[in-house]
Amino acid sequence: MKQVFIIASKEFKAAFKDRVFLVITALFLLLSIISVYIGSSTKNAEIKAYLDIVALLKAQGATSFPVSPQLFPLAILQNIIDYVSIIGAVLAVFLGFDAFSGERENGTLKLLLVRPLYRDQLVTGKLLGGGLVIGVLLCVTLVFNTLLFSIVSGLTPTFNELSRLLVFITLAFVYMMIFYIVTLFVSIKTGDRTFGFLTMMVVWVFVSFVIPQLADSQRSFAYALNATAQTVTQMPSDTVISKGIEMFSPAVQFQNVGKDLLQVVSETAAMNVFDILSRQVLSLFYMLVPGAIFLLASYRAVQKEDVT
Amino acid sequence: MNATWIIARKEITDALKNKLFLIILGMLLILTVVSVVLGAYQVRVALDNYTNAIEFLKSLGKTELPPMPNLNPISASKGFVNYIGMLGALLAMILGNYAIVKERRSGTLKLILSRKVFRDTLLNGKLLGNLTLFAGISLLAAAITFISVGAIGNVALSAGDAARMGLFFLMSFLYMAFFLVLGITFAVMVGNGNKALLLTVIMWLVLAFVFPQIGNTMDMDNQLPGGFFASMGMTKDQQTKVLVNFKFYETLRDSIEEMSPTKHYERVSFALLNVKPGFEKNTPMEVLGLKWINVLGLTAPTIILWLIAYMGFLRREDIYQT
Amino acid sequence: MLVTDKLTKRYADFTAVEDLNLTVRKGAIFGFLGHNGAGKTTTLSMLTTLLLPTGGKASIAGLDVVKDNFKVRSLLGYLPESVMLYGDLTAAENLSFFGKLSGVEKVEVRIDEVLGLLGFMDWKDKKVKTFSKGMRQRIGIAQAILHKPKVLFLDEPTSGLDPQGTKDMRDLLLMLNREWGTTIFMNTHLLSEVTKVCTDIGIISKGKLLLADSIKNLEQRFPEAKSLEEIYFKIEGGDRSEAGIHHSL
Amino acid sequence: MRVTKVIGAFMVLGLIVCLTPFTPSALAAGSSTTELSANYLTIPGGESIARIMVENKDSKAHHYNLEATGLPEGFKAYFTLQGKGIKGLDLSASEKRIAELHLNTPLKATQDYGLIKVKSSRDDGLETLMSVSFTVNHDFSLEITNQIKKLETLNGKSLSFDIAVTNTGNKELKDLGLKAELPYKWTLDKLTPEKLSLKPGENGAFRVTISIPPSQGSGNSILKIKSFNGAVASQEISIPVTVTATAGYAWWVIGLVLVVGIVTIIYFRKNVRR
Repeated sequence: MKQVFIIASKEFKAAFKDRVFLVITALFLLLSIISVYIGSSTKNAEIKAYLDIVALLKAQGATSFPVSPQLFPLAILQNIIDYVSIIGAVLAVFLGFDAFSGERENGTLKLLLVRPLYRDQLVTGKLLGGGLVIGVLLCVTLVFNTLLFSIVSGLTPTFNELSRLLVFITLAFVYMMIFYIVTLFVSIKTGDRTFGFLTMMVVWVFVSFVIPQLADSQRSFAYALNATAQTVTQMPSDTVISKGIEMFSPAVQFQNVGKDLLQVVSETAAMNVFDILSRQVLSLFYMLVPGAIFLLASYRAVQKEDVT
Repeated sequence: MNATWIIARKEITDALKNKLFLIILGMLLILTVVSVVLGAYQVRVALDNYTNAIEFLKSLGKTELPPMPNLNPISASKGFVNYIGMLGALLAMILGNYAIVKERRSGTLKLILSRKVFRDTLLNGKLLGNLTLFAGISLLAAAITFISVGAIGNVALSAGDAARMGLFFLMSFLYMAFFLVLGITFAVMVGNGNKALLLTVIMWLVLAFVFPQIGNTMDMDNQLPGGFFASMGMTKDQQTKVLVNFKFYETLRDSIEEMSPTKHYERVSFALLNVKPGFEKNTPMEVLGLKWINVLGLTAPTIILWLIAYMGFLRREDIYQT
Repeated sequence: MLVTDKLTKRYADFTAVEDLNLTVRKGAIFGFLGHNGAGKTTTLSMLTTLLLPTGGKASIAGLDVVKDNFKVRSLLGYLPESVMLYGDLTAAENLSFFGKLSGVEKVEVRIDEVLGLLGFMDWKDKKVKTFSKGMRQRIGIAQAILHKPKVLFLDEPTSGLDPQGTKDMRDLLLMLNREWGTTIFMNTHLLSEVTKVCTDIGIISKGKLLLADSIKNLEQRFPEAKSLEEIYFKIEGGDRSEAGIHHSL
Repeated sequence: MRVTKVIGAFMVLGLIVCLTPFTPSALAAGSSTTELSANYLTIPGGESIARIMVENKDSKAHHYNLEATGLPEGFKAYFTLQGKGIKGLDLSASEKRIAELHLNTPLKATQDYGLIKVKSSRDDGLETLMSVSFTVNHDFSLEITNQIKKLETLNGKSLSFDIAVTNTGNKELKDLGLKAELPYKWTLDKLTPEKLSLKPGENGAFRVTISIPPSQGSGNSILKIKSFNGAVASQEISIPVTVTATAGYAWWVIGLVLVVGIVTIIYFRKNVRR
């Protein structure tokens, strides 16, 4: 176990020494902060505008008022779902793409493997190190944004909201780790780190954009004819094919669950965390499966590796 | 034979031997076929649906029929905007990076530059070769689209539609050219080839995702939709009051979006393909005339980057390092 | 100390090492000779547990390199042919990382000891990516001997070093062998080096061991030979001399 | 000059539905005797909705075709069920559902009163008739006129135009306002006058000033405008607006390209080695 920690701590330190990684981390933080700040202040403006109108109507002697706009505080953080699923995934790729191929090109892989260290410990160490980096990053994001949100909006999160946030961060962690694991696998399998990196970029484009897009094109559009309003509206609805295509994209699954957790979907905004998780158990399953497969594959591939 | 052309031809043959390039190109073409086929099919279904609805309304004695929903045949390649936006850009960045880095890694850059070749000629040759390649890709994709829409969608393309489609592929070509030049410029300016590639990809993320995302986040459409004012029955005074608060955001948001060639590409393409409503009645050239700023926003950064690459390459002394 | 028995490594289309029988006694400095592609590195990789043999056996200090690979690894030190290390870390950070992985107690003290031994203290806190080839080779040796290994494996230790560097490396190896009693197994294609350092040699060609003996015995077996070079070409097949192997002498 | 002649409604659609007796007229198919009748208000050019209950009193499921007969000339009628147009409906045993009869009154309707019959025919031949009577109210009617075919402007600018309204009814219309449905982020800056009162036959005009946000890209948009007060609403008129983006940004970009270009040329001149 000691060996694992030695490797993990080296990975952790190395990540924060890497300027490219730091740039993209900064980008990630900056985005989430901007989005929370703007989200909070527009919500404030919205509430204020509503109160103004009510006051005005009262002054005019009106008795019925427009319904208060539905405000779910966590929805302010909703852009973070996109950032994690897009930038977060790239971050994991940047973190892991040379984890093995880099060691191999450097010749340090040989130096590692002639030491009293099991090969699976090496993989575990790398995973732990990457996990630590991702974990720290997400925690910083969470704490920072929760604080910012409280300061700007003047709201304190309730227990339900806090638990949702925690579960969301855990989920984001798992999602990013899945990308890290797949990247690690590619890194073990490919000799050339540039090739590995680009392969992962292609995977990323597919998971985050192409598959959702394809699924979207397979939604059936019910044409609702409204004779009274004389309109024909398109109503997208999931079909078996669109669902089936989406199964292959952890990004879509992550977004599904994330939206529920961060109160983006009004139907589930009031539920408690466990109800949401049990509602989305299938999405969670689809998300975890590729991670598990590649995790096992990584351990196997390292055992088989011939170092020359 | 001219030195530029010799280098250009070498670029083309090199790319056609590059495994990753071929894989991505294959994916791009397959996706083009899939998206166009699905799009064409959807157009057909939508058309049938609409015709049925109209028939029904007519039979009910309605005289004011709903307008034709947005199901123009050329929007069949709507998905293609996204695929080119993603995979095409990735492909262009890889080729741009490889164009310089491969010569440096194999040490052949020294061999070329110690010959009777100007440094800018070398860059020109690289650019020419790769542009030819991307022009070929665009043409291929265009051909696939034209054939599929005709064969599956069962709709004949009018001359105007065909012209719009052609212009759209021209825009796609320009978009890929931008990322090609971005890849070359970074490879020239940054000594380490790997780092240059990473930086190119980060730049791509910033231009294609982060800027539009910030634009979206800051867009009041999302936060204070028009529906909000309406549902509140706000007076115009109140409206302007609220809006003034956002004037700064609005300017900032706008400038951020203007910096992203992706946004410009999207705007022109969506207008050309009638994905965005409001351009149906314009001729293709009118659309370009209305959107000329976006065409400029798409090409100007390419030219600027290219000039920077020129200047950078001329001055580089550590070009001999690996 | 090191025994191989019909050690074989076969790939799909060729055999890199075939039926290698080799014994290296404790305290020896063994020079493994052969031209490029003869199978030296493959043998070394199998002995250092990096590659799995496809046939035969090998053991170090009585421990099987396949079955007891983990224990074997705590006995050996290894210097690959061109060692890069982590460029963004300093010399000390690199050593500390590898030392800890080898289970060295009080690693900082050991690093100072070893760097002192190598006369490398001045560069302790410099990033490795700024090092020249010779400096990298020294820091490579440092990581290999940090944990006082019983057997030290070296792959072409002097390739790319200037004359002074080559001499320093030679002196260091002799010192390690003398003071610490380290058994040394080195791959090389430089005959001059073998003559100056080794007590025993083995010659491999096209994956097959042609000869393995102590230098003393060889001198008795080939009394007419004036130099090791002559013996080498005699055994390896003299035709190679025209192909230019002597250029590396 | 394009005149969109639209007549306002005394009771807007939703209002009619609300005022309609909550017990809908029953078309109790299966029992042929019942014949209820209700009176509905309508206005020239307007639409009124009658709620009609169809009940299946049989113990078997049936399909019912619905048909409106006896329509005066120019009048049109159709049925909907939950907002969707229908020609008939299926009912299981003892089920009852409420369909809506939409009656469109022509603009030039002169009569004050009318009667139509709604016939339901069951798939086994059973037919039921129900009378629906209506009164045409000629008191309130508002016409909105637009002299503008098309507007053109630059982004970031404001735009003014006139909208004329005419009271074509028999009674005075007070406190008429104007509602403009604008594209996102466009704002209505000024409306003069805010309110307008018109005697029967009188004309009035609103001057509308709207501003287009700087972020609006080039393209065509549509403004939808209607006039209304508590009692009447005119129909909507659409005005297409073509916005051209101001070239400010473009000049900056072109300028930048030129600057970099000149720098490059100087650079090349100054460097001996190419």
